[in-house]
Amino acid sequence: MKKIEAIIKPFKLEEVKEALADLGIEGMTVSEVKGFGRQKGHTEIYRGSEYTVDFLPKIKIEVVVTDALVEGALGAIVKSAKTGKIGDGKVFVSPVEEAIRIRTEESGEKAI
Amino acid sequence: MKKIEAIIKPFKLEEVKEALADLGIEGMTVSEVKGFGRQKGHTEIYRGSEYTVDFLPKIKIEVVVTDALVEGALGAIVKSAKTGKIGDGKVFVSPVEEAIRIRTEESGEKAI
Amino acid sequence: MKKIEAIIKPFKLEEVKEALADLGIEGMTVSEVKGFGRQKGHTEIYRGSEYTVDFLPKIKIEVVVTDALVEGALGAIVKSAKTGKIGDGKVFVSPVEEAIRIRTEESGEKAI
Amino acid sequence: MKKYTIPSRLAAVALAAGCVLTGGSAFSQETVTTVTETIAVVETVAPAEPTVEQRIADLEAYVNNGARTPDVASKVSGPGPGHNAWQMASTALVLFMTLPGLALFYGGLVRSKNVLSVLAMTLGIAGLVTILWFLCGYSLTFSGGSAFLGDLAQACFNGMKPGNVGAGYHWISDYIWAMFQLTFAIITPALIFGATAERMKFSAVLLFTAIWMFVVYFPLAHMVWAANGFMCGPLNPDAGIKAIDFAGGTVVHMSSGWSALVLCIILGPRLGFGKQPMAPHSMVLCMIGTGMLFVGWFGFNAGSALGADAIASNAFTTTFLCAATAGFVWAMVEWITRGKPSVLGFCSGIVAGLVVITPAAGFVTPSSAMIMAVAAGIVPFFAVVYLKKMIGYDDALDTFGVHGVGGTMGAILTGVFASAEANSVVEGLKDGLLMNQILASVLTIVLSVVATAIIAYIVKFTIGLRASEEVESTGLDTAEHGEEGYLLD
Amino acid sequence: MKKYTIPSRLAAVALAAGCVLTGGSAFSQETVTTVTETIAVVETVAPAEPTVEQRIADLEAYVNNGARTPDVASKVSGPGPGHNAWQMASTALVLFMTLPGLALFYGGLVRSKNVLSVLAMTLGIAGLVTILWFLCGYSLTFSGGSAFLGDLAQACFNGMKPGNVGAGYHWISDYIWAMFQLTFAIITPALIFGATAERMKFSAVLLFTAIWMFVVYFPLAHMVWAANGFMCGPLNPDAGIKAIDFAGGTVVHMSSGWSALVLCIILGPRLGFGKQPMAPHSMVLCMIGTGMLFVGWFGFNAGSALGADAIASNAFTTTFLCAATAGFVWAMVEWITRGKPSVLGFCSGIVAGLVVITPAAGFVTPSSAMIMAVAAGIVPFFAVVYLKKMIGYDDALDTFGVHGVGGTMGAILTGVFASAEANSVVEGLKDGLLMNQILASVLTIVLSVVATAIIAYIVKFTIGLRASEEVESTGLDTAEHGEEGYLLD
Amino acid sequence: MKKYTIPSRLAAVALAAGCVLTGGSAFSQETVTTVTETIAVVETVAPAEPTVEQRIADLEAYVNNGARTPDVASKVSGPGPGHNAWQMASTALVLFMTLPGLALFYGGLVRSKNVLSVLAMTLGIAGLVTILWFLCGYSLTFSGGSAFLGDLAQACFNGMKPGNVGAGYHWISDYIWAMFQLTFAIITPALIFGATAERMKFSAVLLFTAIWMFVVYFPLAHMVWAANGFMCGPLNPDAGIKAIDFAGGTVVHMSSGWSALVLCIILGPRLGFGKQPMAPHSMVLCMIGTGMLFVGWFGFNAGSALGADAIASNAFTTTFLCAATAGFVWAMVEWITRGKPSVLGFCSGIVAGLVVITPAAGFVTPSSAMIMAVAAGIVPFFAVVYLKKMIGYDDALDTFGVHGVGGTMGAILTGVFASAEANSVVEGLKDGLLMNQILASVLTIVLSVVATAIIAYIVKFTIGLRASEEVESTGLDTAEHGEEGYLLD
Ligand SMILES: Nc1ncnc2c1ncn2[C@@H]1O[C@H](COP(=O)(O)OP(=O)(O)O)[C@@H](O)[C@H]1O
Ligand SMILES: Nc1ncnc2c1ncn2[C@@H]1O[C@H](COP(=O)(O)OP(=O)(O)O)[C@@H](O)[C@H]1O
Ligand SMILES: Nc1ncnc2c1ncn2[C@@H]1O[C@H](COP(=O)(O)OP(=O)(O)O)[C@@H](O)[C@H]1O
Repeated sequence: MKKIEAIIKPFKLEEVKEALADLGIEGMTVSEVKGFGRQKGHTEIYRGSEYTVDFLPKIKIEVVVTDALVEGALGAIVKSAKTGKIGDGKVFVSPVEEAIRIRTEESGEKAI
Repeated sequence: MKKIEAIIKPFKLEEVKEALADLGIEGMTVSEVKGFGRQKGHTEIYRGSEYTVDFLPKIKIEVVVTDALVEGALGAIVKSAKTGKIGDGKVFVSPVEEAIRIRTEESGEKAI
Repeated sequence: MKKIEAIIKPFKLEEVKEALADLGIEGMTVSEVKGFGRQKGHTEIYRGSEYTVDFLPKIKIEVVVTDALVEGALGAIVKSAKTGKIGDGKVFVSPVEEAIRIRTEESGEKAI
Repeated sequence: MKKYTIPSRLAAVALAAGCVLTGGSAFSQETVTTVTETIAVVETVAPAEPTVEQRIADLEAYVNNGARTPDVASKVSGPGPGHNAWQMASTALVLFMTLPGLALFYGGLVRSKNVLSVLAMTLGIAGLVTILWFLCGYSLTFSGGSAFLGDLAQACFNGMKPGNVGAGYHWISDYIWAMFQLTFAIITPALIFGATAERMKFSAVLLFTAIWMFVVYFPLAHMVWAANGFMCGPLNPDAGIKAIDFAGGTVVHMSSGWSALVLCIILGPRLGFGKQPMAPHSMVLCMIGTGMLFVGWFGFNAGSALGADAIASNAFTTTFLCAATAGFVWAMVEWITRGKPSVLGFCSGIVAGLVVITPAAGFVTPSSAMIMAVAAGIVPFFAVVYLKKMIGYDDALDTFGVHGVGGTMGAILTGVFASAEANSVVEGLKDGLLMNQILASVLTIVLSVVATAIIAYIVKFTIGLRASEEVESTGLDTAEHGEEGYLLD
Repeated sequence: MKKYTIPSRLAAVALAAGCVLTGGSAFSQETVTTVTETIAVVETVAPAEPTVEQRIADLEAYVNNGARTPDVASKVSGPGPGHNAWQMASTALVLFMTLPGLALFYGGLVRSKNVLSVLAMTLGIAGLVTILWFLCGYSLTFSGGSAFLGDLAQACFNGMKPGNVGAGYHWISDYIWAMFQLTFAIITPALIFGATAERMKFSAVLLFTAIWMFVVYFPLAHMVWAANGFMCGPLNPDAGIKAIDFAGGTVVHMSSGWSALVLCIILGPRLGFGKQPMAPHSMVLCMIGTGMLFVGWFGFNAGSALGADAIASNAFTTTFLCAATAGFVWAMVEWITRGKPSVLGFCSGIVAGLVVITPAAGFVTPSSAMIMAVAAGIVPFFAVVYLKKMIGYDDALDTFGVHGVGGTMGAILTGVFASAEANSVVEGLKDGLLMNQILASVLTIVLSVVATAIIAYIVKFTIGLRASEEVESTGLDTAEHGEEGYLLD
Repeated sequence: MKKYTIPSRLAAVALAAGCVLTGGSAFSQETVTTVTETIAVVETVAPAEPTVEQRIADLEAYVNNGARTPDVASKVSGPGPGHNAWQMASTALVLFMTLPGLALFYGGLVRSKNVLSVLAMTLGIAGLVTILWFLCGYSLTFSGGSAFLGDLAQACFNGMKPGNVGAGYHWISDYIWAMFQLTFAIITPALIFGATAERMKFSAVLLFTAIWMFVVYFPLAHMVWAANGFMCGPLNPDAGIKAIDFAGGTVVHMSSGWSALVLCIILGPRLGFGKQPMAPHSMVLCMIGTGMLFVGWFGFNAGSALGADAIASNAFTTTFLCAATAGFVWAMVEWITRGKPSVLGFCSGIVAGLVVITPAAGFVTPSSAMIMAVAAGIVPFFAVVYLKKMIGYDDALDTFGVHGVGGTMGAILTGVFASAEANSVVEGLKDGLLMNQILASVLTIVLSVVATAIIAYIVKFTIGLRASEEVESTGLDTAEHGEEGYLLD
């Protein structure tokens, strides 16, 4: 099993979710994060004070999949999240050794 | 060392925290996430517009433990987080290669 | 490639960010988390009811780096995040098997 | 004319004369005149043209908020602009106390998953009570009837006209009097559901309110403020209990506070009460609501003088002093006993001060108001912080601790501090007043407690009182209203 | 004096007499007297000292909100305190409806990334319209001119003085009349931009508003409320259409509602409309705004009586009953048809009730107001929930559904329910009133629709209407105003 | 009677006559009459019955907000309803400016971890100042004494009665006068702590305020508004500086603004100032607060006329025009110089406009108000955006930039624009007025700066001014008040 973490632009969430669902991936966990990267933030001015907002809102999708599905999932994410503009984000893959479904206590690939 | 990531129902947080504390686990990191899975969301209607809220509020607990503690921790989490109803969540285990306590610069198992 | 996850005190974010940037690390992802550890929370009283707030606000920085950079990054983080007081936080290192830049579809070390 | 055939001539006169009043001004003026004046109308004898002297007297009566010259056709028979302007402003202010004042004060104190259920409660009650009030509530409260309840003669505002005055007081429009009183009828039940927050079904809130208005509110308001009411000391020479209540210590705060206690006990505590954290989700909202309650309460209390006169000025002043001071006292007591003065402490003290001064506002001097403020900052504090824990009921937002305890204390202290120096009506009633205030409080408590228990069980065994466990734990907002309070992503 | 040379003597008299009025009171009193009174001033014949009898009559006129004795130098020639106090309070209340009332009502309904753009819109319009109003807007609306537009005689408040009365009505300061009307001129265009929320450029909002005021608002307000206006039934015996509009059904709600429809169609739907979720980011803000609109609307409607008199009391009462009831009805209809009564349902119904009663407030009885409330809770509901989906335009915050549909319905129902029982001015106009109301509605719709289309295209082809796609998708707040609504870390 | 034995007969007369006034109306009427009238009471000669003619004159005096017939027992000796109604409404409006207006305006501008500390500050000051005002503040400000400070004759509202009038002005209740002035005494110190936000201890805020009221506020308000005050041009023929200040340019805005500058310098900048981001956590709250300040300010300025008369109408109008226009100008200047018009820009401009017009509201024409608006939108903008950066002090929420700079400019421009056309009282004072305004400003600045420096060091070396570094970095809310502003999970 692998964990795929994708950092994407917020408004792409629906598309990515659907692309993954099309592959039969039924579960994922999403969180709001702030990204720092090449894409530059905007400047906010409050009366005299200027603040450069370096950290831009991004969405992090975490999805654990069986080894067999990794390739497909990566492709689906990249395709659906891409705008071609700077700041589109990254995808990282890392190993997962065990998974458990709390409700049923099933473990391993059955659990995801 | 392993990292245990548990996605649970929000109102179970206290119980899980206590179950882990009972095992002597003194540290953990928690975040608010949105989960997409078999559990179905509700529908919100604003005047004419309907929105299906697929993403349900969940809590993610991240806790890094020594290899010796993994088993016990998993058992404790599953037991305390379980309601038996759909949407109870998942637990994932993945390898951690190094840990450092910033305050003391201790590293390895001493750090967690 | 490795993923470095650092849990730090919120007001240290700017310093850590700059320390990493000085090493040439151009990207990172940040999220707001709540930490439970040795540092004790405060008590809130609302009329008769007391609540102990165990979970303290922390910042989690996630940064994926090439193996060559791990050492330097760890040092930079620990140095810039340290106050010497309890609650300074932890740093964890874990393996990353693949990385993709969505915009260009580059993968591996070029992607980060 | 229908309304005068039901009950007896005497009741008719009383009704015509008045349903007079709420406030203290009424109490300081000759009611007799009003009666005569109105009888004249009833008998439809064509009244004489006024003399120059009488015309001047009528204009002076306007300035003084007094009665017009009897038996002549006044040239200024409609609402008097200054008084009517203040009454309209007061009515708007009291509505502001509920929408959005109370909604925010209460809404900020619940968890974010239930904030909309609190707002929906205030909105639903505002609508429901308005409809009941128009259909029959106003009439049952202020039109004739017995010492315990009015009749239906003015159902659907039957017979009321834009230019009429006298139902409330000499110079304010009868329509505005009805609207002013409507704002009281709205906020009273809304207060109750602070105690039951975060677990009671919306349908149960509406059904409970609908019955409670008929069984508790309309009768109580009639007994205390109608000219033939059982506890209306100032206007009813035959009153069973000659009590005084300037702006609603018994009618509004005791009735809601004691009902809240009973209802929250029957309802049971929130899931996880005492175990899970249930801290207020937004002290900022709570404080905004408090500010609105404070400002709106000037309409509540100074508006209850029914004219922009000296009594109104007195009520305004005692209200201001008591609320601001009680807020400070509460926070200082907190600072001493708990180590920190909290925003919720200031807010609770302000509301407690407002509650305590309400029955007394137009009857006591500023100095007495300051003494009452100290009591208001201390007694409800201990009720809320220690008594509740001791007994163990789940009064979620402390309706009983603040309104029940504060209202009862206010009603009784009114008996102690009411003074002819502030309001001449007190003169004739001061003897035995304290005992009468206690009797009125007992009657109010008995009525509220017994009626609420019965209604609560009726609702429980018909449509049910509580939301299901699942709804309660995911929050009432999405489950009952299909909406979320905040979407900040 | 410049202002009397332009157009004809007759217009001058009408102007002097009045620009009289908005409200119903005006309509129930002898306008003739006012005219005479003012002519006296115009001709600068030194007027006689009043007799004792005349002095008393003037004081009675004050209480009754009537005209002073003609041809004598009144000893009470300035503003009358009670009426003027209510007019000032009303003006403050109507401003409160926009800042922050409408800003919150609308602001809560957008996504959080656009909340500040809504606030900036209301603030920008308040400033811009104030400047235009002072420079020439007030004059173009209420000073002389033709049946279709005023003139520039009172540009920059030329010739106005603090102690003057009569421009609005007998006892309110001309200055306050100008300020009261300014609050209407501010809120009207602000309503429009609910429909265009989340995508229109701030510069386009300002430019559109600036032109629209001259082409739609000033002419329409003049036609309906100026004494020589084309649709001013009560004051203008030569009116082309003898319609009535108590507080702005046509001028405010229809004009903004229909303009909103056209503008949002020309603008096009939001990116992702119908596909992405666009739920309100804060129903709490929306509800706070609704409470403020409700309370402020008492100034809007009861203030339109131009005095704290019986007509004001009537308008206050019908407003209260209609709004609270319509809110309840809307939520009940929702409960039945969609399964849940929502906070947005209550809020929408309250606003719809307020819109519908606006043209009728001082002309109908409370019973009629209750019937109108039921219509207000049902018809706009269906417009917003079903009609919009059927047709498919993106009226983001339902300005058309609530103000356009509700306003039109209100204008027509005013023709049905207006009654001399509520306001004597109706007597002379009741014949054919329904047809006149329909004609006035048609004229208002045609003017609003055609003018808006033209202005929208002008703005589109000069500075452009819409924000770029990137700005729209990241949110207008940071892009256009360099700020974020919330920073809760 | 105690209060007349202290100091001299002359002072007693002055006191009795007046403590008269704040506003311009007072200034436009014969003070002499009031004096006589009150002396009559003092000497307890039974006054004659009024004639019919005198009774009519008294009623006319009511309408005109003038003095009653001297030496006779007026039949209308109490508060006049229209004026008193407006004064009560104004008092409620000014309290609304602080609770919750200013609390939100300031609260939105801090970081979320400190929002409750701002709310607690306003609540604490409201309570503390109310207590001081009742105990002796009112008396020290408005009862007799010297040209520099009153005496203690009216401590604890000694000798005041609900039906009394004349302390403020002819037709408003003395009680309401005391409450109206209390709202000013509350908001003034609260303004200061915008500059010191996010780092000053709550206990230090209270202690500083308690001392500052005695050393700066009570003396200054006495000098400017008491009939025997050193700078009270309109009422005191022996005034050292014959200045005018309609509603508190010197007393409220300059005193708080300059004190804020000194205090924030002594306090030192926030940790991380200039390095860490310190953006406002909620521009939405800030804008809600601005709306409330705008609406409430009508009470502040038009209420300072002390009657619903022509002067009040003038003040209302100049306030509206100046605020809305200044908001627009500020945002346009921002648009030009910084590229974007911000919500904070609009809000800052509105507040600056309100500050600048405050001393002038009842003394200048609408046209002058528009000119002052342009200055108000530009000068404080540059003070806040450039001057502060240049000098480098940390005035967290720009109290000095807006209130100090704006208030000083307003006081001086009042000298330039005050005109008899707007208010007849200006006539006798116009000569040398500009110089007198400058002198009054200098005296106010010197008093505020010196006193604040001394008090600040006293507090610093006793209980300490600043929260500890740890408290400051985790936020004042949890550390000092044990609560969090928001819990949105
Ligand atoms: N090395 C990294 N580790 C973790 N997150 C990263 C890293 N580099 C980039 N990111 C995340 O990816 C987002 C997009 O990166 P950015 O450099 O702005 O654009 P692009 O992906 O188009 O090159 C960042 O905002 C950040 O959240
Ligand atoms: N493959 C997955 N990867 C990451 N998170 C998952 C995955 N599957 C489920 N989850 C998380 O677990 C939660 C519960 O899953 P769900 O399918 O609703 O119920 P259950 O765990 O009872 O089968 C989801 O809301 C989601 O947050
Ligand atoms: N075993 C762990 N797994 C995950 N996070 C941890 C663990 N232990 C500590 N943390 C995180 O590190 C933070 C700091 O830990 P704490 O024990 O309070 O202080 P210190 O790091 O100084 O010993 C905690 O708030 C928590 O977020």
